[in-house]
Parts: sequence; C-alpha cells; structure tokens
Amino acid sequence: MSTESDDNGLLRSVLPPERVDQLFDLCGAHGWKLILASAVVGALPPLFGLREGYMMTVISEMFLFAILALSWDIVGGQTGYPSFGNMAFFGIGAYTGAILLKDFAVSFPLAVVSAGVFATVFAAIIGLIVLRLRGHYFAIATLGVLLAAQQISRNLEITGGASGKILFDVPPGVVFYYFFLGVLVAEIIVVYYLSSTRFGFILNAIRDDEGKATAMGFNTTYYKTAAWMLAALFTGLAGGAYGLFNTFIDPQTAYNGAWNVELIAMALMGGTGTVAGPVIGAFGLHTVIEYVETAFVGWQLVMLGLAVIVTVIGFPKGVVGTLREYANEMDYYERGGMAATDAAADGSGGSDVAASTTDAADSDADTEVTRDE
Amino acid sequence: MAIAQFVVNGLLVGALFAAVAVGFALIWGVVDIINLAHGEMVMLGGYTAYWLLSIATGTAEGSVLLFLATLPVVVVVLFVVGYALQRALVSRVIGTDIFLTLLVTFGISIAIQQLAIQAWTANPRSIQVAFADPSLIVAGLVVPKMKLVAFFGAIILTAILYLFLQRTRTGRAIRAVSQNPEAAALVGIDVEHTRAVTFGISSAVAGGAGAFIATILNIEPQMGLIYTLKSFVIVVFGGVGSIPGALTGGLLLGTVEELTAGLVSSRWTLAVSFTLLIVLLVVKPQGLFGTEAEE
Amino acid sequence: MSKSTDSDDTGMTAATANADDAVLRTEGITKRFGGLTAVDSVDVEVHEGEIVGLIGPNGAGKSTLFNCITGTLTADEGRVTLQGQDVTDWPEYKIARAGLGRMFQETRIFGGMSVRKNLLLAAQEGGADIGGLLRRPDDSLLARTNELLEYVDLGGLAETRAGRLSFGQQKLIEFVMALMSEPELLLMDEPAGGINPSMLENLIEYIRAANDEEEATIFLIEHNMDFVMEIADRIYVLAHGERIAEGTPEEIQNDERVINAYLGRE
Amino acid sequence: AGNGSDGEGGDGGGGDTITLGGSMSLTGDNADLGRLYRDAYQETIDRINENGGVEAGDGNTYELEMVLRDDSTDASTSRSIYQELIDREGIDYLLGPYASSVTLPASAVAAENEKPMVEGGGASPEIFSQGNEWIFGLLPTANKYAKSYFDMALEQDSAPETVAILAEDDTFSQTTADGAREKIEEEGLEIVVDESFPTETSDLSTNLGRVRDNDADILLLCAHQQHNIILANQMESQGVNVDAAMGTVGSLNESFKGEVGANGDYIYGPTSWDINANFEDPVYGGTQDFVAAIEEGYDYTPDYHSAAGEAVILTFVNAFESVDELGPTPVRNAIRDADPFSTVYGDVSFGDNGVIDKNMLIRQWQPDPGLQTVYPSSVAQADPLYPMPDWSER
Amino acid sequence: MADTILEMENVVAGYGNTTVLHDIDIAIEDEQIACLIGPNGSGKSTLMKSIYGFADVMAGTVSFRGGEITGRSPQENLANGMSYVLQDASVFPGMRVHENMLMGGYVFEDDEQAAQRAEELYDEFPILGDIRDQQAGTLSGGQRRLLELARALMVDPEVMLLDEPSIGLEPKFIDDVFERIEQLNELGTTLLLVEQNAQKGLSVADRGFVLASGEIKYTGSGDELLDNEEVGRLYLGG
Ligand SMILES: Nc1ncnc2c1ncn2[C@@H]1O[C@H](COP(=O)(O)OP(=O)(O)OP(=O)(O)O)[C@@H](O)[C@H]1O
Ligand SMILES: Nc1ncnc2c1ncn2[C@@H]1O[C@H](COP(=O)(O)OP(=O)(O)OP(=O)(O)O)[C@@H](O)[C@H]1O
Ligand SMILES: [Mg+2]
Ligand SMILES: [Mg+2]
Repeated sequence: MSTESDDNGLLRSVLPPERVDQLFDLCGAHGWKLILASAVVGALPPLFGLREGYMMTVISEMFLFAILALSWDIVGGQTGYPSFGNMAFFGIGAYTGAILLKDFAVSFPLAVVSAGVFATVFAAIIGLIVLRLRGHYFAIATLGVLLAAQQISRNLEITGGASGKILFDVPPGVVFYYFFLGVLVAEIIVVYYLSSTRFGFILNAIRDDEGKATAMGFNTTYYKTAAWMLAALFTGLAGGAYGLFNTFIDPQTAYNGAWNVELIAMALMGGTGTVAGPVIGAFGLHTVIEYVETAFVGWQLVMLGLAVIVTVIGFPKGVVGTLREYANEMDYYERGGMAATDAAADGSGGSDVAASTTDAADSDADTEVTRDE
Repeated sequence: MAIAQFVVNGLLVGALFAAVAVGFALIWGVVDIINLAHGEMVMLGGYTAYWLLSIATGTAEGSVLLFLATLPVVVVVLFVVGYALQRALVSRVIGTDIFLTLLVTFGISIAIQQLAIQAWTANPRSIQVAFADPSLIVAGLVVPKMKLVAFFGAIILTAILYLFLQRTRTGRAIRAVSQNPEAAALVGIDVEHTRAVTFGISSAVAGGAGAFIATILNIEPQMGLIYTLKSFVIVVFGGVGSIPGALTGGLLLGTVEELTAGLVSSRWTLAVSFTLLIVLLVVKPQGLFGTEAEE
Repeated sequence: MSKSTDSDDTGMTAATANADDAVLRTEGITKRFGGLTAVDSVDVEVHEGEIVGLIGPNGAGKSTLFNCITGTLTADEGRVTLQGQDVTDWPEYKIARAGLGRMFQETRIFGGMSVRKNLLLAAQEGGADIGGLLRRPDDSLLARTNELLEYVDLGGLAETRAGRLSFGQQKLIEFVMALMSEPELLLMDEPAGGINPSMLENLIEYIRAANDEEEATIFLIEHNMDFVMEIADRIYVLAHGERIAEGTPEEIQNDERVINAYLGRE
Repeated sequence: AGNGSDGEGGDGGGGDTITLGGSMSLTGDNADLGRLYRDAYQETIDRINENGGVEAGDGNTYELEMVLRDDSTDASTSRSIYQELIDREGIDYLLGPYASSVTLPASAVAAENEKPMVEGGGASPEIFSQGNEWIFGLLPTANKYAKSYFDMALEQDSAPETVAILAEDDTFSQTTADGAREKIEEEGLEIVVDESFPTETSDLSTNLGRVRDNDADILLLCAHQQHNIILANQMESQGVNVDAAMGTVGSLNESFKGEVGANGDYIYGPTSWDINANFEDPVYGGTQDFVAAIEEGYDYTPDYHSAAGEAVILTFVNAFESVDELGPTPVRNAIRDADPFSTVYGDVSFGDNGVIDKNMLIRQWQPDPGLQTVYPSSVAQADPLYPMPDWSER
Repeated sequence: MADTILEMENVVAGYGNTTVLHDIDIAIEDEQIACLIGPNGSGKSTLMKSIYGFADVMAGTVSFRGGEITGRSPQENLANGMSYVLQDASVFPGMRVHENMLMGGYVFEDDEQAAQRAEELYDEFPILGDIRDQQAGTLSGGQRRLLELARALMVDPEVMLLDEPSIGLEPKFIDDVFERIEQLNELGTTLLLVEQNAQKGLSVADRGFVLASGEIKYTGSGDELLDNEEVGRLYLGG
C-alpha cells in the first residue's frame, strides 16, 4: 500500500472517506440531520427579508429543478431507466392545474394535488407500456410519450391548443418559494428513506441486472412502475404549480424537451443514483445558467454548451459520484483490499485467515456498519 | 388528391429523413452514442453546400451538376468534423454512462447551433437549383425534379454506406466494435480510431442529406432538433444499428406523415408519428430490422 | 437423507420410491433451438436435503435445463414440479419466490451496489408485503452479512462497489448471495470455475455444513470432477440433451457410457 | 419615488440618467427580428442623448440608458430577466420582448411590479385582454394582420371567391388565421382549404397540392419566414396557380427575397408601417431620415419592427416629458392619457386596452422595380399585380 | 539459458486511482510456458492486462524482446505478435462463430488467408466447425470458451497470454487444451497462463509465479512450486 498516490492525501485530510459516505451515502449516519438543517436554512431567507422578486424567482426555480432532477433520478439513476419523457408528467401536471384553476375555479392547493394525482395515474398507465422496454428503446419511447403528449395538447380544445392557458391572478412569489421548497424536502426525505430500504435496494438491483433480479424472485414490473409513479407524483406536483408560477403555459413550455435534457444534465453532473447528487446538480447548473445569461448576452447558450461539455468530461461521475468513487477507492485501501490474502501469504493457515479478517472487520464495524438514527 | 400522390410526396421527403437517420442509427448502434448533435451535422452540411455554391456563383444558385459537384466536398468536410468531434470530445466519456455521451453531444449541439447563428444569422436559406422547375407529371402524379434527384441521392448515400459496412475491412471493424469493444481491441482493431471513423461517416452522410435538404426545403441554424427527433423515430422503426432498417423507417415515416397530412390534417402529423412510435415499440421492440441479440 | 442407489437410467424407480419428499421434479423437459434439440425429454428429481450433481459435455444442455426449471426459458414440452406444485408456466420471479435460488454460469451480481447491499438484497428475498419493502435491514442481518463475507475472505470489501471485484471474487459473492437467500432448493451453474483451490475447500466445507445443519437442497452443474465427486450424493449425466446416466459418484465414474461421452479414460 | 431614475450606474458623465430595460430575442429562432428592435432602440437612444437628452416634466434633463438581455424567445428566461432588471438593476421602465408567447408572461411581471412596459413585438390580442393596465402595444393585434389583404383583393377586377388558408400552429399564426376567417365570413367568401401544420413541418407539398386541387383563388399563409420560403419554392413545383398569395410574417424581408429569388415575385405581405410615408418625428425629423439612419448605420433597410421599436422609445420619452414627477405610475398614466403624437412609425396613441389602433398596409414583391406598397390606395406606390401570372407564363 | 522475451520491472499498475500491483518484477524466457497462480483478487488478471494495455501502468516498465512496450495499445501488441485470451467473455455476440474466427484474423490484410486459417482450426477443434453458423451469443459456456481460444490462435502468435483457459471446459477439452498448449510451445510459442487449476497449470509450466496481494510471493520452476509445501497448502488446496 506504499504506492497510494499522494494527490489523494490532501483530499483525504480535508474530506476523509468515511465523511463522504456519511454525507452522501444513503445510509450515512448524519443524513437526517443534514436534511433537516438544509430545510431550515432553505426556509429562512424569506423570513429574514428576502423579498426581492428576482432572488425569490431564481431560488424557487432552483427548488423546482431540484425536484425535477431528483424525480428523474428515481427512475433514471436509481432504477437505471433513463427517461427522456419526464417532462410529460410535468406537462400533464401543469395542464391539470391550469385547467382546474381557470376553467373550474378550483382552489390552488386542490388544483396542485390533483395535478400530482393525474400525473401519477398517467404514469401508471404509460408505465405498463414503456417500462417493458429497456435502455435505448425505453429512452426513445419516453421521448415519444413526451412529444406525443405535446402534440396532442397542441390540438385539443380544453388545453387552449397552441395558444395555451393564461393564468393571470398570481399569488405572491413567496408562496411558490415555500411550495417548491416543501415539495423538495418531502421528496428528499422519501427518496432518502427509501434508498436504505429493501425497496431501494431492489431498484438498484434492477438497474444493475434486471434479469438477475427477476431470477431472484422480484417482480420487477411492479417495482419499476412504483418508482415511475413516485417520480411522476413529484414532477406532477411541481408542474401543477408551475402554470401559475409562470402565469402562462403552452405546449412548448409545459412539455419542454430542452428542460428534460437539462434535468438529466443536472442529475448527471451532481451524480446519479444518489440523493444529494441531483439536488446539488440542479442548484449548480441553474446558477451557472442564471449567471451566464446576464454575463454573456448573446453567447450564453454557447457558454452553457461548453460548460456542460467541460463538466461532463471533467467529472464523468458527477460531483457526488466522484467523491463516492474516491471514498470507495480509499475504502479499498483502508480495509486493505487484499489484507486477507496478505495474511495467507504470510504463512497463517487457512482457518486463521478467517479469524484475521474477522478482527479487521470488527474494528471497523463502528464506523461502517452501525448506523444511528 | 389521390392517396398515391401522398405516398409519393412521403417517399420523396422520407428518403431524406432516412439518409439523416442512417447515420444516427449507425453511431447509436456502433459507438453506443445517442448523438444529439446529429441534426447539427445536417445543418452544417446544408450550409457547406450553400457557401460553396455562393462562392462558385456569387449567389446560392446553380445548375444541378454544379450542386452535385459540391457534394464530395460536403461529405469530406463533415467527415472531418465528425471525426474530430469524436476524437476530441466524445471519446472522453465513452464506455461510462450512455447518458454522458448524450450530454456531451447536447453541449456540442447547442454550441454549434449558436455559433452558426453568430456566423450566419438566424435567417433561413435555400439553394436555388436552376433546372428544378417545373415538375414532372408521371401518371398524373406531381414529382418535382429536384426532389427526385434528392431522393436518389439519399438512397445512393445510404446504399454506399451499407455496402461499405458489409464489404470492407473498416466496415467489419465498425461492427466488431459495436458488439464488444474489448474483444475488438483484442483482435487488433484500433477502437478509438474506428469509433471516430464511424462518427465521421455518420456525420458525412448526414451532411450530404443536409445539402439536399438545402435545395428542396430550407436550412437554418436551429433546424437540427427536428431532424434529430425524426431520426429517433426512424431508428425505432428500423431497429438500432440497422442501415436497411433506417432506410425503410425513413420512407415509412415520410409516407405516414404525408398520409396523415393528406387524409386527416397536417396538424396531426407529428402526434401520429410519435404515437405510432410508442405503439411500434411495444408491438415490435427490436424494430422492423432489429438485429440486437436478446439479453 | 434419502439417497437413490438406483443406476437404472430411466430414473423412474427413484421417482416412485421417494415421491413425497421430491423438492424438484422435471418430467419430459424438452427445449429446441431451431433445428437443435438442446434438452431432450429429460426427467430429474431432487429430494429434500440432497446434493445432486449435473454433468455432461459442453453444449450438452445443462444450463438450458436449468433455465427451463427456473422459468428463464419456457420449455417446449414437459413439466416442472417444485415441492409438489406444478410451476411449468409460472413467471420466473414467482418460481424464485417459491423457494428456488440460482447461481448463474456467467457471474451476475449487482455491480453498481456495494457488496453488502448485494447480500442484504439476497437475504431479504421472500415476502413482498409493503412493510417488508419499507423496513431497513436490522442488526442481525448485518451481522450475518459480515459472517458470510469473512468466510470467503471478503470481509474487508463489504462497502466496495461489487463491480470492481475480480472475476473470482464476484463468483464468491454470488455464491454467498445464494446462501444468504436460504432457498429451499439452490441451483448452481459451475460454482467452482475460477475459484482458487484453497478457497474451494472452504466452500465444500461450508456447503456440507449447510447441508447437514439446515438440510439445504442443492442441484449443481460442474466440470470440476474432484469437486463434484466429493460433494454430490447423486449425479445425473447429460449428453446431447439426453439423460444418459444417473447414480452415485462411484457408479458414474465407472459407467461406460459416461466415460465414453464425457470423462474419458484416465 | 423614481429611484430608478438617478444615475446609479454613475457612468453617464454629467447629469442624471433614466434606464430602460428589457429582454429580447437576440439569439434563437427570432434573432434576426430581435436585432431590428435592438438596433432601432439603440440608434434612437443614442440620438436623443446626442441631442442633449430628455427634458423631463420634472425640470431635469436626463440621459437615456438601455439594458437589453437575451431571452432567445424563451418565456421563462424572459420572465426572470424582467425580475432581475426590476429588482437588481432598479429599472422602472420596461421595453417589451418579441413574440406574444414571451410578451404575455413578461407583461404579468410588469403588472405585478407595477412598472409600465411598452412593446412593439407581441401582437396577440390575449396580451391586452387580461385587464393589465401596465402594458402598451404598438403592433396591430394579430387578428388584424390579414384583413387588409382581403380588402385589397376584393377591390380587384376579377375579385376572388374562394380562399385557402394554411396556418402554422403557434399562437400568433392561429390568431391571425382566426381574424382572417372572421373577415372571410363577413365578406361572403368561401374557404376551400383550411389547414394548420406544426411549426416543425419542413415540406408543404401535400398542403399546396390541396390548394391546387381545390382551385382556390387566393392563398393566405399564416406563418413565419421559414415557411414563406418553402411556400415560394414549392408553389411552382406543385403547380399552384392562385391569383394572389400572401405570407404574414417575414415575407417582406430582403432575406426572404434573397433566398427565393424570382420564385418570390408577386407574393404579398402585410406591414404596419409604410416605409415610404413621411411622418414627422422629433428625433429623426421624419420617416425617411430614420430609414436613412438605419441603412447607413446598420447596413439594412428597416421594416415595421424597426419603426415600432423607435416608437417604443418615443412613447416613453413623450411620457417623461409630460409628467411632473418621474415614477412608474405617473409615467404609466401619462402614456395612457397621451394625446396622439407623431413618430417615424406614424401617429401613436393607445386605446383603453393599451393597444394602438392601426391597420395593416399591403406590399408586394414586383418583378420590377421590387417591393411596392400596393394597398391602401391612399399610400400605394403601385397597383397590385393581380392576378399573378401562371407559372407557365413567367 | 534462452533470452528473456517478456519482462516487467518494478511495475505498479491498477485502474484509475486504485493500485492493484505493487512492484512486480518478472521475466519470462523465450519459448517457455509460465504459469501464474494465486488467490482470487490477487491481481493475476491485472498483471496480464497491464502487459497488454488494458490496465494502467503507473510506474515501472514492461518490455518485449528488450524493447519497451509500457502503455502500448492492444493492437500494437497484437501487431508485435502477442495475443491474449481474456478471463471474461470476449466474443462478438451478434456475429456467427465463423465471423468471429475471421475477426480473429483481422490483422491479416488478406481475407482468404483468414478463411484458410479458420478451416485449419476447425480441423483441430471439430466441435467449432459443427457450430460455425451459430450466433456466438447463443453458445454454451464451454463452446464459447473454445471459440475464444481458437480465435486467439488465428494469428499464430509469438507470445500468448491465457487467462484461465480451462474455465467452463469439460474435462476432455481441458486435456486437449493443455496438450495444445504444450504443442504450441514446442513449435516456439511463449505462453503466460493464469490457472486456478493449478496442478494442471504448473505441471506443464517451465516457470511458475505465485501472486498474492499484488506482489510476487514465490517463483520457481513449475515442479518446484508444486512440491513446495507452503505453496501447496495455501494456494493449491489439499
Ligand atoms: N438461444 C440459443 N439459440 C440457439 N442455440 C442455443 C441457444 N442457447 C443454447 N443453445 C445451444 O444449446 C446447446 C446447449 O447449451 P447449454 O448452454 O445448455 O449447454 P451446457 O450443457 O450448459 O454447456 P456448457 O458446459 O458448455 O456450459 C448448445 O449447443 C448451445 O449452443
Ligand atoms: N476495473 C477495476 N477497477 C478497480 N479495481 C479493480 C478492477 N478490476 C479489478 N480490480 C481489483 O483489482 C484486484 C485484482 O483483480 P484481478 O482481476 O487482477 O484479480 P485476479 O487475481 O485475476 O482474481 P481472479 O482469480 O478472481 O480472477 C481485485 O481486488 C479487484 O478488486
Ligand atoms: Mg452451461
Ligand atoms: Mg482474474
């Protein structure tokens, strides 16, 4: 182990591997505290005088994108079903909300909840069809769902056709701020909890080898659909509020294909298959986009394109993914990867081998295996 | 108007969609890249032809022969662009997550698009080919001449590509890399180079199609997206990685769209194609010509 | 434990003699691929607490037979009975849930998950109620994962992403996962391939122990004759899709047809 | 009050500044049109400053300053730009964006923050039917875009009886088509083809075949430049011989004619502004001076978007000059109550809903001498070449 | 003593930031059979991969016939006359068996030559000849292994790296394969094998290496290692 590279030394002292796991791993010891603290920090600004519409809007949008990216990740990252069509849930939610608010004069909370429910039901139906496909084919099918939904909305009466729906009587920005924050926190809690349960394990297993998961006795259709519906629920809730937030929706905005790619970018940049990753990615990328928009007028999309390319090439596993990989590598040394066989080579007998590893594992048990609430 | 006319209209533009999609299917199948910048290759091909003609004639007008003479240049230029993109950028994320290649190509796509606007403005452009008017009338069906040329052009591009893959050593190497890159390296194939060549070929064919599109429709910096999207649909019709599949898929898509436009209403064309896409995926997930072995 | 000493290759005697405690029974399983009959009307029977081997030349149809039993492939003809239940047309996951565990010939573990999560997943196979799905693994389960990992010398790698392990290590993980799930019947396709001989001895010990203490029933394919002869109570031999012999290891080793078709003369 | 009007930026040498701000389609599909507004805004502001700035009603003289960001015709981007301009840059006077789908949400931001917004780029009547008192529009509403075309055709010798409408399925074009249908019914014409097509459509053959087979007398294409080019290029190959054909947006641009060459001859287009008129203007002097200024400074001929852009600035200037105290509300009121004032764009005043009352003129590409105003006759430079010759005769 | 054909000096190798091999020093002589044994996960495959350019060499040098080949790409190594059979599946699943064989001869400029060579190998492994038109993706485990071995023989290599050639093969074929290995060696090919079937592997080997924890723990002739008690107890099983 003498060859352990030095460039990891600095990173190690700043961020020991156990810390990485505790911070980002789903089973991390401080996860709940971290979530709680973040939620409180998120809730404070408006109470302490953040009244500025712009910041309010930008931060609300960050929450919104974090919701969407995390939802994408439930299916795309945790379950390995990369969807190009999540914005279909958003659009359905947005239209449900808008139609209920405008044409049926339903109250805002009821409209939003209905939006979530509609999106979930839609997901259940569509899921039974598209979740039978894998990989590339799944990706295209979901894109097809998104585009078909967009085209259909464009041609219907109730959706206002190509002109969309205008929602002019808008509640103040702070309402949306807390709404998106609330949904986001709820979603983080749900995903965080689920990923340390058997349900979460099964989703990961489906991602890694669905055939084997089936052979182990899991009816994968059932779990995939559940994950897909969960994603749709949160996406639909966000969509339901978005129409009012934006004062206007049309097929282009509600089923925004470019956003769908942005979501994926956010999840990937942050790190797929983790809870923190998509959220960090959403905050990060959205900040970049906002900044570039004011700083490089006319060139902002070029900058955005370059930013995406550079980040993806530089951090192919995303921020959290890179950190975890690092933790994993360190872990490999810490736990001595081959310590067991070392012992064997040093001449202890076969039965002693087991004993020596037991010791190693026991001494580590308190940092690794146990978890407090 | 007769159904036959719709079908003819559909086949005529369908061949162009096909030529675009063939390249898309190729890199998807071989390099495992969903190239979101594929439509931009079509766009660049169109602009290359446009500028070549402008340089040659002063205006973007010319005879058919002059136009056809630009094609080899377009194909070479786009090959180089594709090869370089793969080598410089995409190769760095290959073999990780397919979605990373998707993001890189997404970045490339918007960057190229925006640079094109800066360079050439957002105005749509089209190449005027002198002999184009008026149309042939065959058995009562209107067949615009230039479309006929484009139709055969697209078919020929596709056919050359197909033969290339089937008959040549490079073609075999490309197929080998698509099935198992590690094994391909094992038998002595330069995997990186092969991938870049594939990307180059795919871009070259797309560029060639773009040149034809500039003559019969029009081109603009932001035209790429719809061609990328249509390529998705076509690839599903035909099966990932299958050249004959993409060709048939393109013709089929064109026909379906024009039939919808003619018999129902053109406002439903896209809705119908995308719905058909889902239906087909469910009924025949491997595409009409899919060859991917079942997992 | 009941052992059949009957070397009659129809196998019917064994079936009738021990009809009650047959964990697995196949009758006339046939699977064709195009013109090739990969499995040709094969009957096998595995009894509770038995360790049964399945050997035969490459391409004899062993893995295909396993696939038909587990529902990965649908047999063209024949029936599969698991603990008296006809499971021929059941979907794969349902058969697994009925108590059938499986190790693949090509190692298949969940490469993106940590080694420990792989084991936890395997352990919790069983009930599908919401409560079970939403519960987090308890300490006794974690302790069991540690115990098993130490057994195969992988105690230190519990938190490592399983995809990073070497070929043989992955195989060991799959082996441990199979044990973790405590199936009624465990099908193993070449568990010994690629495993270090010293480790293999540990495994034999472990399988023996599991078999003695927990009455685990095991049906395994193997080309490593030392291993299979040492561990199996009874062996079936397949060649060209047909069952050509059945018997105890000694009987098989001396069977003319088996020697000709498979073992070769020493 | 008026906290946006004291030179916070401090870069404007002497005196105070008033900052106007907005988002515009500077990249993306509509970048070419966005540019027309940007140039007109900038040129006008520069000239005003050169001439000593704005003498506001409060007695002070102000320099004008502009902050224009790019929304690439994305409604959500535009919204956050306006939020930012208001909150961060402290801007009180908003220049509207381009396209109705962007203007509508942007106008909501204006209303919410109680800042006046004057725009020359969103023509959907929806923008002005929300009871929003902070938005002012300088374009005729979309439903009026096609009406003059029919008036013109009906005045011709062999007046049309049947009409074909092809409309892109975006908000603006659909509203234009609605207006056309209304007009057609009023005039007792018959619609023989009425088709909408998705924006993404790149081939109009089948629809043009329909127009040919149904023997429509005149054709109206409610769509943007891209589809106008396709129309011009495919009319011949599809053998469409109508008496008149008009495209609603982008058919009068030079870039259109440059791409389609002779195929574009005889095609009509609407404009809210007569480039040959000579309206008086306090900044440029008159319309022709404006045309000359843009041609000289930017190397292209301005069109109605440019002129509307100029009028946007003058609307604000006019209001600044007439208020006692600067501030969003007084300025808004001043705009609303202003008497008609003259600009290069023509006389400007706003109705109760905030939109200018204006009709379209019709221009036509004539083989010689080129683009001519042909309707209404009071301002026409030439008679319309109606019916247009069959393709076989060209 | 013959010349050294393949040599690793102070090699440190692994994957990305993970170091697997520490300070490996081995030399393999021309026309020898060398066999590498060791526990699972000790780095045997990594050692082979670092020779052939599939793993990252972080320090040290690998040389072939005295010339340095550290970090060379697989196709350069192949062109140099080295071929490699991976431990994992490495067929082209969508191609037929015969096409796979032809791909094995990809480096031949001449297709005819490849076809001819394939026929020769079918004669040697008749079972492959029988299934030449089957899709490689549908082969049984053993059939596939045989195809991989035969494909590596297409080029007539000077040096062959074989990672557990016997995996999945029936006993009869294992014997065939080892016979074939000895034959090849007699004809002048140098072989480096990894074997868990260590008895078999070491018995044909001129030289053996025991790898544990990424380090070479023992070296010696095949028979010496077989007779070494400690090696036997720890790595060969009872
Ligand atoms: N999907 C398939 N299509 C065509 N043939 C197949 C397919 N799957 C298996 N086969 C053929 O069926 C026969 C039996 O294969 P199987 O995998 O069951 O053999 P096996 O006994 O497990 O051999 P091994 O010991 O080599 O693993 C082989 O000849 C194989 O080529
Ligand atoms: N791609 C990889 N990334 C990171 N670590 C790896 C990777 N592949 C292997 N390793 C690690 O390197 C070590 C050595 O692996 P290697 O495959 O060389 O072992 P081996 O001796 O061939 O074992 P086996 O007998 O099981 O095949 C293992 O501990 C494994 O965890
Ligand atoms: Mg098998
Ligand atoms: Mg190995």
